[in-house]
Amino acid sequence: MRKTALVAGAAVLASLVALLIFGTPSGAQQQKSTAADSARVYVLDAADTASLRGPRQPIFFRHDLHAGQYKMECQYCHYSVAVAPEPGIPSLQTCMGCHAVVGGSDSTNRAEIAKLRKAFSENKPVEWVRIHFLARHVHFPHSQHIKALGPSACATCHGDVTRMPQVFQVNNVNNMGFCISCHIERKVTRDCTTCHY
Amino acid sequence: MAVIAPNFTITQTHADVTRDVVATLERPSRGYYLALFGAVGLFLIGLVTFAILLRDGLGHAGYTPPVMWAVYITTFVFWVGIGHAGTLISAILFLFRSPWRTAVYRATEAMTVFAVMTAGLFPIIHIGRQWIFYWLLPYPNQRYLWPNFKSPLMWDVFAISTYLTVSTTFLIFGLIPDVAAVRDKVTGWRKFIYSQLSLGWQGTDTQWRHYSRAYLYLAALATPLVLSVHSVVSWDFASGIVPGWHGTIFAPYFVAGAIYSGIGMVLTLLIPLRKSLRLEHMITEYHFDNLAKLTLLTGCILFYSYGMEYFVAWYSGNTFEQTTFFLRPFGPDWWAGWSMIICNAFVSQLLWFKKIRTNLTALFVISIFINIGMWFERYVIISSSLTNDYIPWAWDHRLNPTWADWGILAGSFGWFGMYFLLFARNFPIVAIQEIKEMIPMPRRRAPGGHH
Amino acid sequence: MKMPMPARRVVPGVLASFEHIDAAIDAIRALRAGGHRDLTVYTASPNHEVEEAMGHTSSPVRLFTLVGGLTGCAAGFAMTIWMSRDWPVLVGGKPIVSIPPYVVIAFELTILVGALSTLFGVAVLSLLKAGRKIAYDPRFTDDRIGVFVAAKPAQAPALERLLREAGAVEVTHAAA
Amino acid sequence: MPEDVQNQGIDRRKFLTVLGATSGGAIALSGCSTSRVEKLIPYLVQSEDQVPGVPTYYASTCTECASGCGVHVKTREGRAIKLEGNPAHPVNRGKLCARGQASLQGLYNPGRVRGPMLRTGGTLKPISWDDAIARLAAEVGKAGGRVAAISGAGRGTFSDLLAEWVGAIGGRVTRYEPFDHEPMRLANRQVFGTDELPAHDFGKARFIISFGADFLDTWLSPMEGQRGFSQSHGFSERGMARHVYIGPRMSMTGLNADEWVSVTPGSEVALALAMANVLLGAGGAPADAGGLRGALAGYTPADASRETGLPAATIERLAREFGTAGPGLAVAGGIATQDRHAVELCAAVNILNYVAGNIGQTVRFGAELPAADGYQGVAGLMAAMDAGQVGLLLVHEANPVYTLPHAAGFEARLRKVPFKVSTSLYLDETAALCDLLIPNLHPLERWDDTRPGAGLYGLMQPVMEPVFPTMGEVPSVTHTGMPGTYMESPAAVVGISTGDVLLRVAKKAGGPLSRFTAATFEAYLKDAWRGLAGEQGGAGDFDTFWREALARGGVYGERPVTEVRLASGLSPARYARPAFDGDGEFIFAPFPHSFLYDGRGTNRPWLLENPDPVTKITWHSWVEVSPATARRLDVERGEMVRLVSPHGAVEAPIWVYDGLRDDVIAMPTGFGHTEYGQYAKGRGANALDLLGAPGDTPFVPYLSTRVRVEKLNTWMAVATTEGTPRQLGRGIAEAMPLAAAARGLTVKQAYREAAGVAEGEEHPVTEIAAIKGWRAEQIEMRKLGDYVVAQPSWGMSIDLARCTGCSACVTACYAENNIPTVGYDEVLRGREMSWMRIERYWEGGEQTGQPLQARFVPMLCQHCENAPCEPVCPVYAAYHTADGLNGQVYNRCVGTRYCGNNCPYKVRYFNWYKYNERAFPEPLNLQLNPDVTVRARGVMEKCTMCVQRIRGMQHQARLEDRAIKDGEFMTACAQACPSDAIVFGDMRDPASRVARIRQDPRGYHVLEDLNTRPAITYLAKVLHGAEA
Repeated sequence: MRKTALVAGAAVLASLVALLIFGTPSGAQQQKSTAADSARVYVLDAADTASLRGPRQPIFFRHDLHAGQYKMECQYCHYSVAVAPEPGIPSLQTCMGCHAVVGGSDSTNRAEIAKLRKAFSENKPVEWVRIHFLARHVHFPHSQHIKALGPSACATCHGDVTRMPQVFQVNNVNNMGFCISCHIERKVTRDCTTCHY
Repeated sequence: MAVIAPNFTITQTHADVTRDVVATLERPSRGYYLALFGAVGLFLIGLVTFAILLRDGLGHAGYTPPVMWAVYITTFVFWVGIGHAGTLISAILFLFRSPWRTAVYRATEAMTVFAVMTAGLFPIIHIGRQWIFYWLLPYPNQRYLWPNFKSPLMWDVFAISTYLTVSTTFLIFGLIPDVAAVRDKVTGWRKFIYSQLSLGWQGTDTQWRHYSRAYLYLAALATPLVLSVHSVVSWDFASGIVPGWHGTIFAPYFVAGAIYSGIGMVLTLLIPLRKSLRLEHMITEYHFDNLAKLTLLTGCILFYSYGMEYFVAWYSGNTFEQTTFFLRPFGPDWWAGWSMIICNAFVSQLLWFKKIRTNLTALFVISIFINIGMWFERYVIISSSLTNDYIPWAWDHRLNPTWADWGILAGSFGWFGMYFLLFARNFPIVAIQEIKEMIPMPRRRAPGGHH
Repeated sequence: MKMPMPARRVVPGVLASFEHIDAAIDAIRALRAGGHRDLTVYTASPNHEVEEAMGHTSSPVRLFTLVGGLTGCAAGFAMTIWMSRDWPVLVGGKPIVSIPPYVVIAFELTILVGALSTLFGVAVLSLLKAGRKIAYDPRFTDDRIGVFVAAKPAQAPALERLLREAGAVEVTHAAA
Repeated sequence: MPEDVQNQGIDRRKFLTVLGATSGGAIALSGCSTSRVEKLIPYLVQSEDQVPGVPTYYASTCTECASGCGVHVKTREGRAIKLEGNPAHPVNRGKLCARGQASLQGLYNPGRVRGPMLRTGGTLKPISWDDAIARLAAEVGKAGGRVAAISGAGRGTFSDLLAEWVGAIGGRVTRYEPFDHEPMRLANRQVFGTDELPAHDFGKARFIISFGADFLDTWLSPMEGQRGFSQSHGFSERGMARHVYIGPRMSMTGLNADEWVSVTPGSEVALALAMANVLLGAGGAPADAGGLRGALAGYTPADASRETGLPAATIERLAREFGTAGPGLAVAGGIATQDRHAVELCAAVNILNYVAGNIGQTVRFGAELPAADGYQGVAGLMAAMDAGQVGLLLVHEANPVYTLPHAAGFEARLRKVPFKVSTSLYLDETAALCDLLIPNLHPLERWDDTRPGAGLYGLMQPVMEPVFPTMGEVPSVTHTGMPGTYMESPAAVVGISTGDVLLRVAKKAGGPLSRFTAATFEAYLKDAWRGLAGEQGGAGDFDTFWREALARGGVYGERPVTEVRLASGLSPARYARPAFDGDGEFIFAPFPHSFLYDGRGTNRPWLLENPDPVTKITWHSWVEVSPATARRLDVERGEMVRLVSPHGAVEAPIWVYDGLRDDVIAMPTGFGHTEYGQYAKGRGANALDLLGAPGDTPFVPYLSTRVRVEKLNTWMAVATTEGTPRQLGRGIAEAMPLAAAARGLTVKQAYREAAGVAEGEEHPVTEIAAIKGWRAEQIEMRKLGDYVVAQPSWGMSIDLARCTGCSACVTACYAENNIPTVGYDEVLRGREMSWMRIERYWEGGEQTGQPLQARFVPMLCQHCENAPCEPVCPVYAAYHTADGLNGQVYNRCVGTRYCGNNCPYKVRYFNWYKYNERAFPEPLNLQLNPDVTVRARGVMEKCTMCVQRIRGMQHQARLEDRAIKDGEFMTACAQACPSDAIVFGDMRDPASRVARIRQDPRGYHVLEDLNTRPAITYLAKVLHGAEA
């Protein structure tokens, strides 16, 4: 209990300092994607893929190619993001829509696309490693945010994937401050039951 | 030979005082070790119980909704209450310059600190998700969230932590000169330890000058604090709408009760302590007589409060209040209701007789009754009020405590006893410098003579 | 409050220890009359005659208490009010900012900060002279009364005589 | 958890594990750990009706009882998560009872048989589907013609197939249903020359008299009963129908009656006939009823009074009221009155209805409600078994070993049958004795249909893949989902239903069976429906017909009404007192448990924890005795007793009940399973063990034994949720006389009038003004942040004049909000989590000498404007939303529980243990609603007014740039309520239904004087005046 008392004292003073000096409390810093990631050339060889940030996916799918170079709409694959709480992960059928024909430009691409075709023919789903995993007591309706911020708002939370050969977490979406700061900025509701129920 | 009060004189010299008190720090008896091990054992029981609660949830305890608070909060209030006597004696009586406090105040103040340390654990033990208790503190966090200062429980957080901090510093502050005195008597590694703890005290005129001032102000600050703390605790209940809680007299009623229970505990601790530490000539009948009188006074206030509660319930014409207060003595938990009334209101009335006030055995027995009675007071206030409130359909789920409740209760006594025993053996349990202050310094010629 | 103090300067002077308070007082008076201002008196418990003889005024520590208390009170209100406005949450149909409950917080902080700053005050004030090492005798915390007068070795014999006359039972010389 | 959507449709194991994490809300709550690696598994082929995070609804039909309600199955990411009523369905009109909703726990029941099993060396061992089918074919061959089948009352294409199939190989199917309406059919044949079951229009009746028929909870078609009853008996400007209940025990239906008339058990016949007689005398009876005069002459009220122990005056009064109140309706045949003369009783009631001219009015023949063969069928089957004519018995949707009285000796005979096959989904008592288990699919997993009545054809479609991958595979097919668009099946894999099994066996066995050529049962079903399409004129384009049928959940035509006349020369048999077995001093009245019914519900925690509407007992069986009896026997609540009849003995704890005759002892059915899964096995005692074998009667006479009571001097804690069942004048469930309500008085005014107190202001004007000013000021000071803009204010009204206490809302709440069931021990400590509870307060009764009456009041979070629970929370976990909800933020809650103490309504529930882990053993966790956080231990929870539905609707509206329409969505409880007592909406919108209802003078708030200003308004119950 002595501990509590000390913590209490400290916290009180800390918050006082916080409010007297800054006016708003600190916290909720978000890591920004580094310049290194953003400036990447589209041609990669196996060597430098190892150095990329983010988890390695079963198939080396490159957002920077699809969304960046070929300028494909996010919603082409994440089909339900504008109409449903969930963005939707493209079915392999969607991939095959192109890759039944498109076989890949260089050897690395061809290898990856081969994996895809194999999975499809064998009815084996691809187990993508999840990057953004929102805690289960938070409800984040994607459709509402797309509606409010426009179809290209994805980057607000997910970072600029058009420059990511391999997707990584730019913002800690489980950091409540990350959501709140935005809600404060845009003067939208901060009611708890907007997200928690 | 100093006459402090008509029936109290001190025969020792300064040197005797130092000697006797330092003597209490010498190699302890077997009884002491038994007591200490007992305390540690109880504490371990509590620890294990808590571990189980952490693993499975609070379900093991005897909560029977709608009784959402039970033995843990009862014990919390009990220990907070205990604390109050200490501060009363050390601070309030200091301001009143009451001569008899000096011999006992160190012990009671130590009791205060450890009682509050114990009490402070309970809010944490009793909440559903103990590991995030710190969410009750207003610290800047990434969620941008602040606690709700309108909640009585937040007042509690502040009251209890303030009380703990202030009474702790008050105790340590008072100890400094005595630790120095001990330092100058002992040798070897103990000398080293004590000289570290004495913070370089030498008793120079400058030190005394600031020290005695500061002590006065600390006492002056502690006085309103002690009154406020239990008022705040009482508002934990009084600001709820539960019939039996929602009373305006709660604050004074609780403060009186707190001091009452505190003195009870002081008696329970001092009577054996004085014997085992051979301090009979320092803590005398005179002191116990005064303590007993204080008990009697607060006991009478309690008596009045009890009566008032029932009267108001009847007079209000409020059916909810009336039901609750009818069921206290005549409901299914009548035994708790009566043990509260008898132990507190009636037993204390025995202290009208000087024979009993000065008979230590009697006092000791009475003090035990007081402890039990005051625990039950909180038990009754909490459980009986919650068992039968507004919606009859939710009634008849009576609180029936389980091993988990008793385990934690025992643990709290162990935790408290452990600290108190350790303190009693390693620090002057009687305030050396204040006793000396009462004994006039030796003079060459009769006082007043000048040349 | 214990501060590490490297290289404390030993103050040269004479240390006398008394068994009787009036003797000590006489000595103090005599010394002060003799123009010796740099005295240190050791007693086991606070003593008014000594204070008086030394001509002490009441300690400035109370200022710390006052300022601390006021700060605490202000902080209490500032914190509660600002925090409830920072993220307004409606509970029980009460006003978002409702002062009465906040009084409790403010009060507790008044006491807390007041008490802590008092201690701080004592620490600061009693450290003013901590830079110097003055001769000391363990018995001073028991029953002896000590009077130390800072003086050059040359004056020592005269002072010793003076002190013994006043009734010192023991006189030692402290050299730098 | 919605993140797991993509797990659908492919990797079943993954599916289970990840969804298993659903109930791991614990992890989620105790901190947002993102450390664990989550996999995203996409659909291989995207099915267009599955939008992740958006529910898809499929129409289907409920098969929990024979009345065949239409349901909408709410599916998310391809798994059913809730059953709701189908508004288009004429039987239930969008409502659904507790039992129907709990069908979901039948689907996800841990006790399900996960694949075919064969008895080898005494124990059942799993085998492959092919082996199972091969074995069955072989056995069919071996048995030659000596094949028989026993099935439930369900009537549809499958039962036709089964009948044909068994018939083809020379056997016959016995359709047996416990608590069947055999006496009614026999009586109808006797009186009207038809043995069908008519439909009853309770909505039209102005005077309902029920001879032990529990039409609100278990009898015939409860949902129709509920709806009709609330129409006629719910208070409206048309006044209020009267309801008289006659029977030895006040069931839930009885508690909703205005008057309980208890007559000597078995003498109801005399009463009915005497009433008919009086009516005849009064005239106005149909002409051809005259023939009855002679027959009825012997039944004067005086005679009847002798038999029934009722004053003759009462009998005449009842008769007169029944005749004059407008269209009346008399019903009979609940099992509590099913004595050896049940047929005579039903006949007498038929006559009564006929004489009163109700036939064709409130009693409509031609509806052809489904009925089974009655006990004769079983008797025949058992005879065949004895004669060794049964070499192979196929048991389908029947559990005769449990549901027949033991004395009937079915079990012994079954053991003698060489080869026994069960298609039961669960290992019930009968299945446990079978040699081969070929579990059927759950109705939500399979193709099927049902014919709940003339003109009604309900369809069932696989709304999801089989819960257990072991359920085999047949080629996927196309069908339509609720939105009405043509699309891929949500079930990429459809399991093997019993229909498929029969067809496959037919192929293997050949011979007479070779005529069944359909490849799958779905094909067979479609063929059958082609025929129907022809009748319905949809033959032209069958696909469209089929698609629409699937979208609507079936084809619902008008119910035909056929004219019936009295059978010529009808003369009711001479009334004689029915005989009772044994010489015990009490008549034993078993009654069907409102939720467990004949015991088929006992493996579903929702139904076990939903308190019985009358006694509020959960999780175990009990024995009801009247207070007088209790005194005489010197027994008390919870004391264990043994009931002994000539045929057996059972032990159960005592429950003292005012609504029971002194000479009767009652006990619920449905307990005492010896198999049937972890929840049912060994729970309580089976009341049917006390019954004898039906000898002379063609039906099971449930009220036919006398019992003796033996004290055991042991006690058992009774897990009832009832605290103190009296209101102590606290005005929680208010009521007012019909007269006062009709004059539009408020509850207070009605009280004052009754007490003769003059109308007067309770507070001085100045005070009121002061309070008003102060309040306005307070409200001003609230306007900060989110609270500046005016928003809707969600509210609810509950009409106690309509609420029957059926507890459908409770189960709906459990289903919608992932409420854990806590079990017997925790209920004992008052820790049940039901966010919504039905409090049942007694008025009058034994103690007071007044007739016993019940007041049901659904108690849930009142969402107070001045909520006492909110300010005491130190962390704002309980707070008030800008749209008037009392929000509870689980993940912010630290569990100080002060809110629970400070809630005057006691509607906050705390997670004392990790209920979220205990309550949903796999695969029950698949039923969890992904839109609602699963609460971890240590947090407080309570009714949120289905905030997830509110937010969902708001999102939808925002996407479509429109405002929310009133009634467009509602809370789960309001949606389920069969009597439409609960109305939800925006109080701030003056046009909304709830806003209007809140203006009703009958409206009041519970504990109004606390000034909590609840968002829930109750409308006082309305009582028939002194004439009752």
